[in-house]
Amino acid sequence: MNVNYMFSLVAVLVLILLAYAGAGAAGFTTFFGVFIPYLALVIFIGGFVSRVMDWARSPVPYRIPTTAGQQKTLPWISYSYTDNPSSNAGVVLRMILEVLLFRSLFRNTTVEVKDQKLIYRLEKWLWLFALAFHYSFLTVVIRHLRFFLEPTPFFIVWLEKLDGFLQLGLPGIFLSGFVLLAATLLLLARRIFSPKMNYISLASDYFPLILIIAIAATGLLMRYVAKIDVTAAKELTLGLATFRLAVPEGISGLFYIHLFLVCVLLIYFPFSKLMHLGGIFMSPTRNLANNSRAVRHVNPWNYPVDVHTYEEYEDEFREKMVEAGLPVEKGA
Amino acid sequence: MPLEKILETYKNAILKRWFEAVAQTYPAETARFLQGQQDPFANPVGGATRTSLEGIFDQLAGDLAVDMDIEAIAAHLDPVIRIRAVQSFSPSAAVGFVFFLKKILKEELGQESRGRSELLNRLDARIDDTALVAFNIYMKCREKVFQLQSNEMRNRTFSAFQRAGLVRDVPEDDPDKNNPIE
Amino acid sequence: MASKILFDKGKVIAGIVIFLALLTFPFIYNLGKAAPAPEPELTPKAKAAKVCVRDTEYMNKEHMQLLDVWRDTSVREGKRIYVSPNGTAYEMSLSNTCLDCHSNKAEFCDRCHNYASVDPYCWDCHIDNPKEAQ
Amino acid sequence: MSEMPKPKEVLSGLDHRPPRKGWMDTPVDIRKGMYCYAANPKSVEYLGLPHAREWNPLDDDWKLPENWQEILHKGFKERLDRFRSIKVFMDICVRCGACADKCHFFIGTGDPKNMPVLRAELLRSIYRNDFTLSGKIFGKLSGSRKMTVEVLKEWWYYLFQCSECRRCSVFCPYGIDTAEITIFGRELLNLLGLNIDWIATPVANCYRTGNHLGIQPHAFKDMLDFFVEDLEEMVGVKVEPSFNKKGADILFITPSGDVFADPGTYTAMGYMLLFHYLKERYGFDITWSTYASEGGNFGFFTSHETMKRLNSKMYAEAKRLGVKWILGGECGHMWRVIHQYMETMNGPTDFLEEPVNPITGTKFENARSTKMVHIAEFLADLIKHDKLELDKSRNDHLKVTFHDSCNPARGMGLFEEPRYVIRNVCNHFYDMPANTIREQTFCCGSGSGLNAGEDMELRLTGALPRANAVKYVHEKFGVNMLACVCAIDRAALPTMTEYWVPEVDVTGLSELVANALIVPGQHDRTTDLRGEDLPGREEEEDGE
Amino acid sequence: MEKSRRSFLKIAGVAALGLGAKPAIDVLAAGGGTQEPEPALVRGPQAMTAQQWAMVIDTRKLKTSGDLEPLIEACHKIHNVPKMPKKNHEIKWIWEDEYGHVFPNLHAEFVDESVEHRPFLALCNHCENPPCVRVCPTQATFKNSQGIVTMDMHRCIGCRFCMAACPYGARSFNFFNPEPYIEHVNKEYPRRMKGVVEKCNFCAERLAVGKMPACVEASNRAMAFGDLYDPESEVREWIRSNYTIRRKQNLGTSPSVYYII
Repeated sequence: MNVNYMFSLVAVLVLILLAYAGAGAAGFTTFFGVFIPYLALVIFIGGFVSRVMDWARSPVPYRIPTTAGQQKTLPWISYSYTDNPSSNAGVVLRMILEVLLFRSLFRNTTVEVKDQKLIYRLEKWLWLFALAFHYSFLTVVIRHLRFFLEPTPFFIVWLEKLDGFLQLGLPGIFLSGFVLLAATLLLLARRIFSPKMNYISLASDYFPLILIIAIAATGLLMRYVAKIDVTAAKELTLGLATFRLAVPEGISGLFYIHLFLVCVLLIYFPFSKLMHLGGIFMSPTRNLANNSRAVRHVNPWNYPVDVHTYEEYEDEFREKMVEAGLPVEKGA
Repeated sequence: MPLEKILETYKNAILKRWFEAVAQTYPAETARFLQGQQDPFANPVGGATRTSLEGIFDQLAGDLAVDMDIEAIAAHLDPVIRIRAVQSFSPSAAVGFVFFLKKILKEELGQESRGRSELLNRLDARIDDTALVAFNIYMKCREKVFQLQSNEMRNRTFSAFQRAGLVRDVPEDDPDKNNPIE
Repeated sequence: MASKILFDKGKVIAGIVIFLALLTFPFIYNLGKAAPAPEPELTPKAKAAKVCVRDTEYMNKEHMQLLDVWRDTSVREGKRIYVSPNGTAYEMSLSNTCLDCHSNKAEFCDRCHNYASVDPYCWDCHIDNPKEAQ
Repeated sequence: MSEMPKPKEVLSGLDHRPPRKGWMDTPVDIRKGMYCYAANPKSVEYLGLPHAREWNPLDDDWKLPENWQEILHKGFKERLDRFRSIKVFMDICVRCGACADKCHFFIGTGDPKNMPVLRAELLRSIYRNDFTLSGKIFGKLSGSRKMTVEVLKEWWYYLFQCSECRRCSVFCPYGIDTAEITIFGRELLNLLGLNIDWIATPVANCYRTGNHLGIQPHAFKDMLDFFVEDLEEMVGVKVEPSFNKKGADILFITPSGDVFADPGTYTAMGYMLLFHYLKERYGFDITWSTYASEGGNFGFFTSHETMKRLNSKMYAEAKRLGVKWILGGECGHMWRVIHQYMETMNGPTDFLEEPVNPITGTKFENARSTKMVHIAEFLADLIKHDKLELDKSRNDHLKVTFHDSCNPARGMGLFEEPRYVIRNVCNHFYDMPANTIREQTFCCGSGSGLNAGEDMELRLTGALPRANAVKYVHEKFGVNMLACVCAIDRAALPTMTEYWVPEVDVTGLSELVANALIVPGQHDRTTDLRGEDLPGREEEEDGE
Repeated sequence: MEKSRRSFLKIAGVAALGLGAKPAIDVLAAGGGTQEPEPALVRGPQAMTAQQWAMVIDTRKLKTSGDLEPLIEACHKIHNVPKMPKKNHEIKWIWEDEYGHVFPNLHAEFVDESVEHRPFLALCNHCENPPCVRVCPTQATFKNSQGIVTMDMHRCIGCRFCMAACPYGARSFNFFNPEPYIEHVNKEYPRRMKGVVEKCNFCAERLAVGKMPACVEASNRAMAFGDLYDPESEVREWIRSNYTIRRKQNLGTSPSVYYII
């Protein structure tokens, strides 16, 4: 039993009960359907922007990229354009690989010695789970735009077609939702059951995971099991996006739980490790070109320091230097 | 069936438990890493320990009628003791893992060991011998560490002093050879 | 030296603008549009029938499930009659039963489907309006 | 180790399992062999750094200044405002665990607090408590804790068990660099006078005399003269190194380790022979400096400010002597400082010329602003243009592998140049397994000022992953020489190999080059620079 | 309000219990009206049933292409089978073929001229042991309880394994959207979409309402249709009193279409 994940689990359950009691039993549907979402959005945007600005208020005094490939030196040595970029274009590519494909996590390799031979294997579980989680989450988020846009734009329709290509079940299964749930569950299991991960994990690692699991689970329930009135739900959400507020009757309580948890996630976001979404773009070991010797990097707070000058040095050792035949500035 | 044959059949199970027990002498997080990571370059401690234990076991479980090959045992013990000698183990913990084997053997062999007490005793004695050899190696490694320390100290300062002309060559017949620094 | 200035201002501001643009996209996209929830329109025939094969609340949420059951049982089990809980029997046929009453696909089906961005392929094979030519 | 273990703990290892506790609840246990001695107060004082005093890490009382918590908090805040890296790295770690098993100290010691993520969490826990809202509201649940003497001791113990090698940073999806965190943490510790002596004293020496050992100018010259004699005996030519020479073409700076400690001395002799060759053949004039006689910069392991103070000598001396550009010898963190910090700190460098190799005409484009070229780049250029006469067979008795030193690897990207040089001066070259070289190279275990005698166990366990890979190529290909381009490697790896793979020796790149170099006027060389007979060439000499 | 409150409680209960709560979900899945009786799914009153529907074609009564034409037309018209302009895109449920193709293993160099030049009707044989069913990965092709090998178009993924498996070439693939090629759409029967396989279904939709298959009805008693396992049925009667053959009988698929030569 670990207090960190028990706490997170209980916290999420309390949030669920809160939404259930508030929007369902007490009937504060406007509060949970309108006020909280706007509040969450404002906090999310405000918090996110202010966090990024806060980071930006600290300068990057030194150019310290982690170089993970051959540097650009002599023209006949081929260099690693993305792993050790020497230009901004290379940096952009490196960041794209990092942000879209999780390049660094993809470096995990493992070796086995078999019959005196080295066999390299990719050790990619973390990479795979992480990629599956992020991409399915992104797909789910973009798909949800259909609730906020009228008419639904073509790219969402395309994405839905792609996501539902299996044409299984009814309503047609969107893979992303299930992948999201599976990936988060696996990431959670990894934290709980791997002693190494368990040791380094904090409540603030479990909470967002469990929250996202709850969001995915309520979403799946609404779509496949305890169906809600989608038209009414869209009326509410589209109302939020057009500022024509409407809280239609008869939207299931499950919807309010789902919406509330999403709002909690948005509110929690700027104050947590989830800010890695913004932070990855600000990481000086990744977003700088390795051209420190070719282009001078300026440190805005570079202040003068005490140095031991040559004059002081010569003054101390002049006699010995002259004796040893070393040239000196001032005649001894 | 001769005991050696029985040991052969139980070898994998015994080795697995033995390795687990040795891994458990590390913190839990590390133990899982040592057991899980198969890459010998990413996990040299686990890799060397695994290989060593198997080598030791093969020697221990060899022909019980003849004397055990101490040289071979020492060769197999060396890599694992060499590692444990510089990790934060007490001397007893560094070599004590050899004795884990006694308990594991008893539990794993169970029924099979009935009526073979003589041979089992001999096996026990071999384990005791192995532990003693392990202790020797441990001490050798510790001595090596101290020797490396003093060597480094000497290399760093002595050559510098020597080249700076601060060292006077010691005459061949000078009895005080150990103190070359003025 | 808690600074008030932003370093790498251009890049940071550009990044924030992109972030805000993405987030506020729904607000901008819908700007000035009133998009009330659609009301499916009933044909005179449907109005006259008063009830569908099940009650409206059920049909609203579960019509796709019902159709799924219909197509499965009629195609695979050969059972083609649906006796609704109130005792009325219907032929389990999208073309001949559902679309007979709801012959106004654009006003009845499409409105909600478009609104909820659902694009079922029923009409690829099942005729839009069986009676329209007659 | 000093405590007597209870019998139960010794033999019943099968049942015994320490109770599971969170890392915050496990107090630090400062173990012999794993830490370095406290800084000598005289050294701290000489540099004008605060709170110089006698203290002992094993004592309960570290004689901290009364307001030490305030000092730390203020120092922390100041640095958050100065370094975006620290701020971002404090905030965005998701504890994914990718770095956990990448650290050579974790792999070797098995101490879970050596997982890079936890090393950083030691600082993050305080950051959350002092600077974040969630830390203040949720306390321990958010992973925050109050600064106490216990925490401080933990910081000190583990921040001096990190060699700033950046291996973990390569695998981190956000590029969180533990080296950066260690540098920052050590800077904070230095505000309280909590340095180790193996860093503080070399820094003081370097500040005063120009090099770590405190070798005075005349002694420095004496030592190189000593090499001149050796070279004359072994090669048959008299090299004439120049010192502090105004108007020389270029200034050469290398770590002083090459001048005073084996096997670095052979690398130094290699440089001297090479410079002699260039002078004889091409009239290329290279000078040494006694003032800037240290390439290495232990200030880097103390604080950014101290690093800058020591580093300033390089440009000051280049300016004073009026050279065209600077050539840098083989050193690890020296190159991290030169490559990523020097010109930012002590530039701009308008008094030097954009470096051009006058012999080949090659412009070193990548060094056009900092104006300092790595000797491996320089050598590779010379060899590529066929400007060195080489007899590879003189290195035939060696089977060489190459250890990528951490800083040139992950702070610069110097991989191909040294390999190109080795392949051109040796006939037998074998790389170690791919996940132990290049950007994934394992540290020697003694970097960032940890190369002391008293922490021998730490260094040996930290070197185990590297040694293990060396052992593999030794057993598979018969490798007997480990080449490297770092003075700390040359100081630390021989000890490491002696313990783990005694059959393998350590060399610098330039030593291999000098062994193969055909110097005008040389006699038949029967020995290498170490004075050891070259197999197959000694017979003729035997007659004498 | 009362009702929605109740359903709300249930839904919240499910949410709290998580996905494992199968019984609770089942209750919910039944929708709002748990008091209502369950709907019944039944066969129609006129539906005809059989253990194995079978067909006998009296080829003696169908001598010319002109005799076959109306039968084929009747089938293709009610089933919205398109007329594709290119031969290799052809869609066919029932078609005319020559003796040598229909009965390749009975073919000899010299045979009865009347047989050799007679056109034969070919269609799906609704085998008792159908290879096409075995290979279908989605069970889109299946054998129903009446012995008809039929297709669930909703499930067909267009893999065409069934076409490879059928020894009689009874299946066609829609390379294009067939809609433009259907002359008169029968709105009571669905069309197909691009990318699915189709074939004769023994007019299962007609049997369900007590009608004989379209071709049989149009054949003017040149074809008989009935339950193969009912000794009193017309097909058995015809088989008893005539010499009949089946197509490629040696393959062991056991066709349900018999030919009187």
